[in-house]
Amino acid sequence: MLLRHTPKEVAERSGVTINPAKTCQPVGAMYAALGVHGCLPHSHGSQGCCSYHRSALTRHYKEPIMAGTSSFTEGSCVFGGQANLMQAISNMFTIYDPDLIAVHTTCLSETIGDDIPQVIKKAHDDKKIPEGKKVIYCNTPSYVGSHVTGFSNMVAGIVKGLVEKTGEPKDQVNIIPGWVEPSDMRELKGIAKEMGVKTVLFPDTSDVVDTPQTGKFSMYPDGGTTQEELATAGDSIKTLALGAWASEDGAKQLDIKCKVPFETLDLPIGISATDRFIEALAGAAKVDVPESFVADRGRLVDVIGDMTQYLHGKKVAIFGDPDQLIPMVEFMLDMDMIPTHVISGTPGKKFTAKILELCAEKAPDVNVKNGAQADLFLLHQWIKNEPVDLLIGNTYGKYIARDEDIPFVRMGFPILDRVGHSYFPTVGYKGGIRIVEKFLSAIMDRQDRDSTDIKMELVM
Amino acid sequence: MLLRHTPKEVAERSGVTINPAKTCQPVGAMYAALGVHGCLPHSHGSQGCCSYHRSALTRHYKEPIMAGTSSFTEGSCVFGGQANLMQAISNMFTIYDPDLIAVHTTCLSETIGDDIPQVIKKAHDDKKIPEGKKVIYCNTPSYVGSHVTGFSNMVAGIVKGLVEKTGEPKDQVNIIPGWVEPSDMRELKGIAKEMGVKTVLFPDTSDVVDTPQTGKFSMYPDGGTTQEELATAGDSIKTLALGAWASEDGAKQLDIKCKVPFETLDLPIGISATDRFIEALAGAAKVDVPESFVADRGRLVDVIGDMTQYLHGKKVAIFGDPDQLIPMVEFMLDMDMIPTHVISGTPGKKFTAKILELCAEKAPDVNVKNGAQADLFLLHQWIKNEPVDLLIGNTYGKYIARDEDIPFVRMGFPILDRVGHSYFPTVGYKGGIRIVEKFLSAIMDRQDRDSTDIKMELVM
Amino acid sequence: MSEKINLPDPEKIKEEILAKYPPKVARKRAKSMVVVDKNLDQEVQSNVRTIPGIITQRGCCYAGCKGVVLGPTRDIVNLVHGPIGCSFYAWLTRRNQTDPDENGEGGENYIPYCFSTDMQDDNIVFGGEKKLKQAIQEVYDIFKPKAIGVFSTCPVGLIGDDVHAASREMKEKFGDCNVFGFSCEGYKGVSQSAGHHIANNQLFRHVIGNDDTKPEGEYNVNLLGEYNIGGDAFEIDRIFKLCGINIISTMSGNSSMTGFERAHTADLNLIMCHRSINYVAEMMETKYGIPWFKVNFIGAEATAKSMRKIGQYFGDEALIAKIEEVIAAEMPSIEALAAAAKKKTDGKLAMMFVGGSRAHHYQELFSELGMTTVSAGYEFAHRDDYEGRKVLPTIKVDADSRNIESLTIEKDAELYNPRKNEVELEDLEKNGLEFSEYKGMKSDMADQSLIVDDISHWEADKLIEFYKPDIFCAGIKEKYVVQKMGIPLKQLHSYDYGGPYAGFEGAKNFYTDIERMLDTSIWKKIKAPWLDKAQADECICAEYVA
Amino acid sequence: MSEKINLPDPEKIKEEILAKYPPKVARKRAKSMVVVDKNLDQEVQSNVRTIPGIITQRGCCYAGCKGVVLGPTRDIVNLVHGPIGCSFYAWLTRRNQTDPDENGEGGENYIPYCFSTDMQDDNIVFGGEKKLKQAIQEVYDIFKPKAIGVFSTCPVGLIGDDVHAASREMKEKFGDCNVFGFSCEGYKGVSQSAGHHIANNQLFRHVIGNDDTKPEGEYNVNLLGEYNIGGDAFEIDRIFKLCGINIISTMSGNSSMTGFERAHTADLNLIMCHRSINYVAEMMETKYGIPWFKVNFIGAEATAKSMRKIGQYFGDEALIAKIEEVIAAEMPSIEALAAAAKKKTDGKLAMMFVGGSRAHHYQELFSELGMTTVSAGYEFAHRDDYEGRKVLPTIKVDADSRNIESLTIEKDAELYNPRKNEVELEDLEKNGLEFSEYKGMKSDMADQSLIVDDISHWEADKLIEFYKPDIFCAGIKEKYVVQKMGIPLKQLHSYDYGGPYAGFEGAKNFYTDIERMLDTSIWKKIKAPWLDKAQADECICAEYVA
Repeated sequence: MLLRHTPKEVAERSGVTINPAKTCQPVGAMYAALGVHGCLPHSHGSQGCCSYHRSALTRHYKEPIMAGTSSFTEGSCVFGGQANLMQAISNMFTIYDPDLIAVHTTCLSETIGDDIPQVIKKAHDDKKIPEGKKVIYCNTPSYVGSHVTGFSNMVAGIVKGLVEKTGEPKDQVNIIPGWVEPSDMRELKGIAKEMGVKTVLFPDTSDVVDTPQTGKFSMYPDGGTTQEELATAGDSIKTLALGAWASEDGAKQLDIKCKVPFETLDLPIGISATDRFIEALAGAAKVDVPESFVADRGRLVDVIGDMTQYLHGKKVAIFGDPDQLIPMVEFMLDMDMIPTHVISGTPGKKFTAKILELCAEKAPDVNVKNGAQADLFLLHQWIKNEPVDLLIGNTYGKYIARDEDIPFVRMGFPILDRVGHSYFPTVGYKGGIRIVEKFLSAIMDRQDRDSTDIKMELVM
Repeated sequence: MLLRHTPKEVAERSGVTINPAKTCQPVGAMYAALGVHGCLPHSHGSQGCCSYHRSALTRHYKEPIMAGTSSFTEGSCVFGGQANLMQAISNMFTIYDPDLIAVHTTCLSETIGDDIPQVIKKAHDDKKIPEGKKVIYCNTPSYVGSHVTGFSNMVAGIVKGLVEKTGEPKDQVNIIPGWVEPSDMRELKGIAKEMGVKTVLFPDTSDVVDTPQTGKFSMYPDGGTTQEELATAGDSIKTLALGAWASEDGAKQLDIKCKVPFETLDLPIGISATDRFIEALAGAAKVDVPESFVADRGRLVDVIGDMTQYLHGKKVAIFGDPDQLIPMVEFMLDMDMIPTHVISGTPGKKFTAKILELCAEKAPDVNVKNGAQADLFLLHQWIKNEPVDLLIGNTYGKYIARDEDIPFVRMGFPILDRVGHSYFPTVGYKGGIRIVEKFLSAIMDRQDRDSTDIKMELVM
Repeated sequence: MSEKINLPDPEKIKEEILAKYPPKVARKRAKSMVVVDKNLDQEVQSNVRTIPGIITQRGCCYAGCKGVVLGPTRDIVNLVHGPIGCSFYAWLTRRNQTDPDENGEGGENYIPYCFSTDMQDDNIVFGGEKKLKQAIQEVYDIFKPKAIGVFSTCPVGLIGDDVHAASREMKEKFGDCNVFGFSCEGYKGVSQSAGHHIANNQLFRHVIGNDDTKPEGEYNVNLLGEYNIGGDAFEIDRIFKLCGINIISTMSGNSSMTGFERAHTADLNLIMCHRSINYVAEMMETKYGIPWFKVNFIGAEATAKSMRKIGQYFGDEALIAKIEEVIAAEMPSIEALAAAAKKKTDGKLAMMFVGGSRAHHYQELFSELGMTTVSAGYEFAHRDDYEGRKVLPTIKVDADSRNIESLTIEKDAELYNPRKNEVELEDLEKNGLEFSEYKGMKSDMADQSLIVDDISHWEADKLIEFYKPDIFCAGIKEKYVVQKMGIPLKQLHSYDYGGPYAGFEGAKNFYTDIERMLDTSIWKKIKAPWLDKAQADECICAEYVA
Repeated sequence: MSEKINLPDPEKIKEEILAKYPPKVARKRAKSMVVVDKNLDQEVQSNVRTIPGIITQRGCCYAGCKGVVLGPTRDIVNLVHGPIGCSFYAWLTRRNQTDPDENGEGGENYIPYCFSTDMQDDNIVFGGEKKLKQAIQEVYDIFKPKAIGVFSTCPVGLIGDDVHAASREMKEKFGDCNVFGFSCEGYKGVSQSAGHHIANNQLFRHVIGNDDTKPEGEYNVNLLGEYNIGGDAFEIDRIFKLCGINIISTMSGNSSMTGFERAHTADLNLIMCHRSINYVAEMMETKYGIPWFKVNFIGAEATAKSMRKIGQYFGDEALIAKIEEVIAAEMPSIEALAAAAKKKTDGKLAMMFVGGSRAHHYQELFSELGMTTVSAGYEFAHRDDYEGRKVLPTIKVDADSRNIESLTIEKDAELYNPRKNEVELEDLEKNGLEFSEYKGMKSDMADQSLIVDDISHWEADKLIEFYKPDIFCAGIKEKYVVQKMGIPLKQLHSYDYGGPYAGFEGAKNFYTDIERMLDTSIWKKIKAPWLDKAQADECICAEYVA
């Protein structure tokens, strides 16, 4: 057993978190910043934060993840981090020549109380920021929220720092995709294009963290939302914020700053959530939904209908981030699967209420918890008390899946031991087929494995 | 053990084929015919043939597969099948109103010696064929070649029956995709579109055997190459025949009939074969290859480079059809995998020579056989004598994989126990990433399974 | 139960359907579509040629012989003489489960294998007997099986290969291997049915009676026409064992040649699938004096009834008591499950078009779920399967049937031994045990329900649009056609890879599966929300416009 | 071996690199980039602050303390006091393998777990000690571990939580659980190195010496600075067992608190990673009289040499003979494999920038493959790791180092017992056994090779373009950057999830892996064939233009 000390009996905890289902803000801010073209993220704190975040993103994407750090020392703690940040900004522009730098803070600089805008202003006044270059920022105290909060804060930082309003309206829709894979962002752009809707999608990590092997390392890959695009986002018809946790705040800021109305939607994962996204996008842009969407949607419905017997009634434990879990739970219910245990380390009262509401009819006994002590240790204990047929989550779920011998499908962040997530989308109808294929192969591989010779099936 | 009577010792056989790696011609002709819009395939023989072929295609696609049969009786054998075919043609047009009927023969009608063109002519003269409707045909004696041959013959039948030359050249390229999945045909069209090349791709089963669930059954789905398109194929610049076995003959016929020059290429599976296809297509249409192809290609190279340690030196046994096996073997060699056993039931001298040529440098000890007695019984015996790390083939490979405990990746026809093949392409660079993902998850799942607790890896 | 719903009158839709056909076709098909009137003797035209081009469910003679009857037996190598396809398509596709180790580890099992002579053009031109004999020799050398069956495919008959001579020659050569052939060319007869008959004949000729070893059990029976799809025979076997009844052979499910060879030592033949196996039963009665009656293990009530009939036949109080005890133990959980399922299934409509007996048997299970079968039909039945054996004398043998050999059997000089004498039989008959009888499907169908034999694709589509059933039962070729209309289809050949559905456990599995199928959320998600109402209403329909 | 290749003069590229920097940065970095001249004493500036924004490989103090030194020990719960991230990122990411069942089933193993107080903003505002104590209590109640280590992260120091007081309080409360803290806030020092020192101090203060049980073996040693990544310690253990040498504790790989508590009973300390662990060795010598010398098990030759030194130290003929026997048994297969690999590797170039000793140790393995290390450097080393301990007296302690506590140790009244007396030590020294000595990386590097301490991303890219090495060794953050240039990168922290690379088996694994990496076909497929030559030549380069 890998997790040999996990007891079946659940004990109330208020002090210790064991095997977390979240990490801290800055990594989310770093990932979001990579979604702006020519941007070099910067971690204002100790070296370790930057090193850890770069490593985590690198292992998940198997791609270069570049970022700077203020390399705090004991001295910086005493005198504040201004000098370090000033020097870092100047060095990064001199040596690495980014279009812009996106600064996020850490628990250290937040505890010290460094005033980032003031430092940036000083850097500006001291000509540390070359002509036409920019420094944007957000506050990401690690002791608030989770990695998702950090992503959301940097999205807001992008809005505050880069979005403008000329007053001359543009026939385009802003899409904030939330913390999804580059493949998903690529797919969302494809959907909009197929619908004939011009969009500004940000942040956009496609062609940034899924770059080709060309024999050349590009510090600033082709992808990322350009500042030019972002500058026009203030003139858009509307903003679609995908995911209340990762995207809503950015959309709010855009509304406040540029009076662009916004609508918050679930991530378009599965049939129902994608339906709502397609209708909202078509509605916002006042276009008809092309026939091709009926076909793509119908293919997803078709494959579920064909294979429903393998999905129906299967009990599932899932952990991850709220914006993913909500549409995933809805999708599973649409497939007559039974969400049994749902865990997210990310806080937010709305979450459990939403899950319970979704499950009320078909899975009233669902266990759900998020925020403090909503961790994999608890999930594992729940599973020991109420076994499941399928476990869904990031790579850390592998240890539970192995100990309890449960089929396991990798979804979420981080995925450290497989590839594919950055190349094949899970959003949209086509993404739904990928999810169904993953579920089915996990479930059917298990049937093949556990079947006796006598009961072995050729046709399934 | 499922295959408990398979001995390790290989004995020469010339009489019996055991666990074939092929089936007979008509099913291929039926599949090819489905790739013409509004076409109703017809099996000229006993009822069983049609029933078996429809069942096999239905199980592979989990989709309606419609076709008629001449329902031979003992009487038909004595007096010939003309009356049955005449009646069938008349009934099908009356009841099912197809645009055209594609007749293929069987071992029975071939042995009897029915003269199909003569029957069709009579049907025409007797007004059994309504205005503007067509009947095309091909001969598919089950005792010659294999299912691939049948596909090839119907492609030639389509050319003979539907392709015309107006003499006024068209700036377009014909693509004969060979026996691939609808997802592949869709992808090939997408590639050409992205390259800005107008193509006539036939047959085209996309939107025919991967149709959406809309609450309505359409006997003639939206897909399939239209007769209008086919009529212009004689005016195209060139024909690219993908796969010498399934596509070359059709291309030859097109050259003979309309003087459209052709080039035979491997199926664009993997890096090298796709490179050749991309260059050939761009060359034929005299266009430059867009940047996006460099990116797609680079992503495939990138993921292989990132994960090479899990692929390098892995011994593989693969069975299937020549047109797939040749580029698959080349692709595996590009990934430093070791093709160890290669089997195809489809005859054709060129095959073994080609495989040996490809493997000469990196896998000189490869076992390869095709044609008579090149069956799964032999493959299984080879594996018992020289074990492998991975088995690739259709669903029947599952029995060997289970008995020998080998990771198994499903490719080829038929796949009766999983879904996905009809939705996700394996051709082109993106298709290559899917193949790599499938290989890696099979290999890495096995590592996770077989690893001790001590050696269990979080990051891979 | 099925009475409680008033069925719509199908006469109009029948006319509509026929109207589309050319006159001659319409006239012929009309005779195969019968609106049930229980008060009338109605002829259901069946076992006649399928009209070319009509799109039928039917398969061929070979499929019935090799695929259905011989396929499920594990200790015989079934070698198909012909081009590769015929053998390939019959390879593991029928889900006949078998337990080769039931009598100890390491038993023979050739079911996962596919054997073919893979005829090539030169074999067609110059004859294939040489290759056939070579193949038989190789099979013998590699596997040393106790038996090899050789199956003729279409071209074999035409080119004049003599599979029987070849088999005889090799059998003599080997001495320890029973090699015999089947002239089951695909074009024989009008459906799989011809193949069943041919298979019955050869089993009787070459296998049954080869081993006179006395049976060990007290109540010894053969179970005929049970193919152990999804493990049905395992479940029936379980029940028999509980009751202390000994099955000598099952034809053919989880079956072995050893069992067949001793089949004639049983004291009773139980017939499940009347269509495919009644010939053997008839011949065994004539030759050995073993009575047979029809049983049905599809449905909990039917299973109980069938068990009671067996008890009645043997007339042993202990046995009868044991049977009642077993039934009493099984029923409560079944009734509980049925009651639960009914919440979803009661009053729902079913249609079924399949096989030669399943379309009848499964009406039992549906009625246990409170569901009504509004229309049903067989794929390869004869009139007696619809109308009952009483019509046998009146069935005229047409050209297609005439060509199917019918063996003439006589009492066996030594082994003939009537298990019951005239008086006993009469008594039993008086007490309701009907020997050598099958009443047919129609007897169990509601008035105004529609029987359609050898239904065509066109007919099925129109009837679905008419009845809008809640579930449709057929085979793999129909499955996705029907489901595209948003109606779940239950495969009754393969059980959709579920089962068993026979016996008591089987009934429970079926209840659960049907409840699930009628309660599948995805069917409610078919319509894209942005589509207007009009389009939505088109649902449940088939479209033929190219 | 590395002599056989004439290295290009790196002075020009060094200038180029520095030219890009602002003057002050350039001046500072220049001191950390040294072109090796074996005839000179050259100072390699190291263990100094990383320049903000330069993009460094370095991590923090916490990473060195919790991640490196304490992480690999299985029977202690490592509780991180801080926001969630610090604990999350150190969760199973270092591949320290452990065998909890080596002394029987069911041993303790908390390594797969991640423990954190997950500090929230109110803990920052009002202090986190209360939550910390609650967490310790919960850990104790659920797991009953024999020890709990508490690790301070950045904010803890600033808000003034006293982890030591809290630990002391809980330790006293429990009685049977050794709770102790680490002030290893991330900002301490200039790299992981500070954390190593802090970890050494606390192990020495709270653990080592807690259990005086006499060792069972004849030749008892501690292995210091070996972390069992990829199973290295398992392999070393295998070799020691073969020779009959008993390892009391390994700090820290496949390690247990039980071992640490008895470490002071060993007669010799063997140092693998000089940087991370020399403090403990020094302190143990002073307090207990246990001598230490440097060993290296990376490389077959190095392994043999290190084993011989141990033999020499104990001076027992039987032991020495046994060691020679083991070496003799292992070498042939290794040499065969090396010879085979060399076909692909001989004369190839390597660069390595990693750790505090690996960048030195692995030069051994590469030279066994006939490869030359053209440039190397450490991530968190001190000058002595480059120049040798002889420079220790001359290293001036700067502000950052001054803040890292340095324990003053005295002879232990009872337990001090010099394992060798002055004379013995001198004899051994005369015979080439160098105690308390490490010569540093430079001593093993070729003239004109380039040493770079704390290399920046910019420097690495330019040096790759300059040297076009065949393989580059570093960590995960560099891996895909370098591979994008078409150059394989070998991770020397995680071994790319391979290994072991230590000892004899490890050498073989390394040969095979490097041979594979230098013979990977995909690198030859990088260029799309339709791209013109010009574009192709751009390969192996980095681009900064956004």
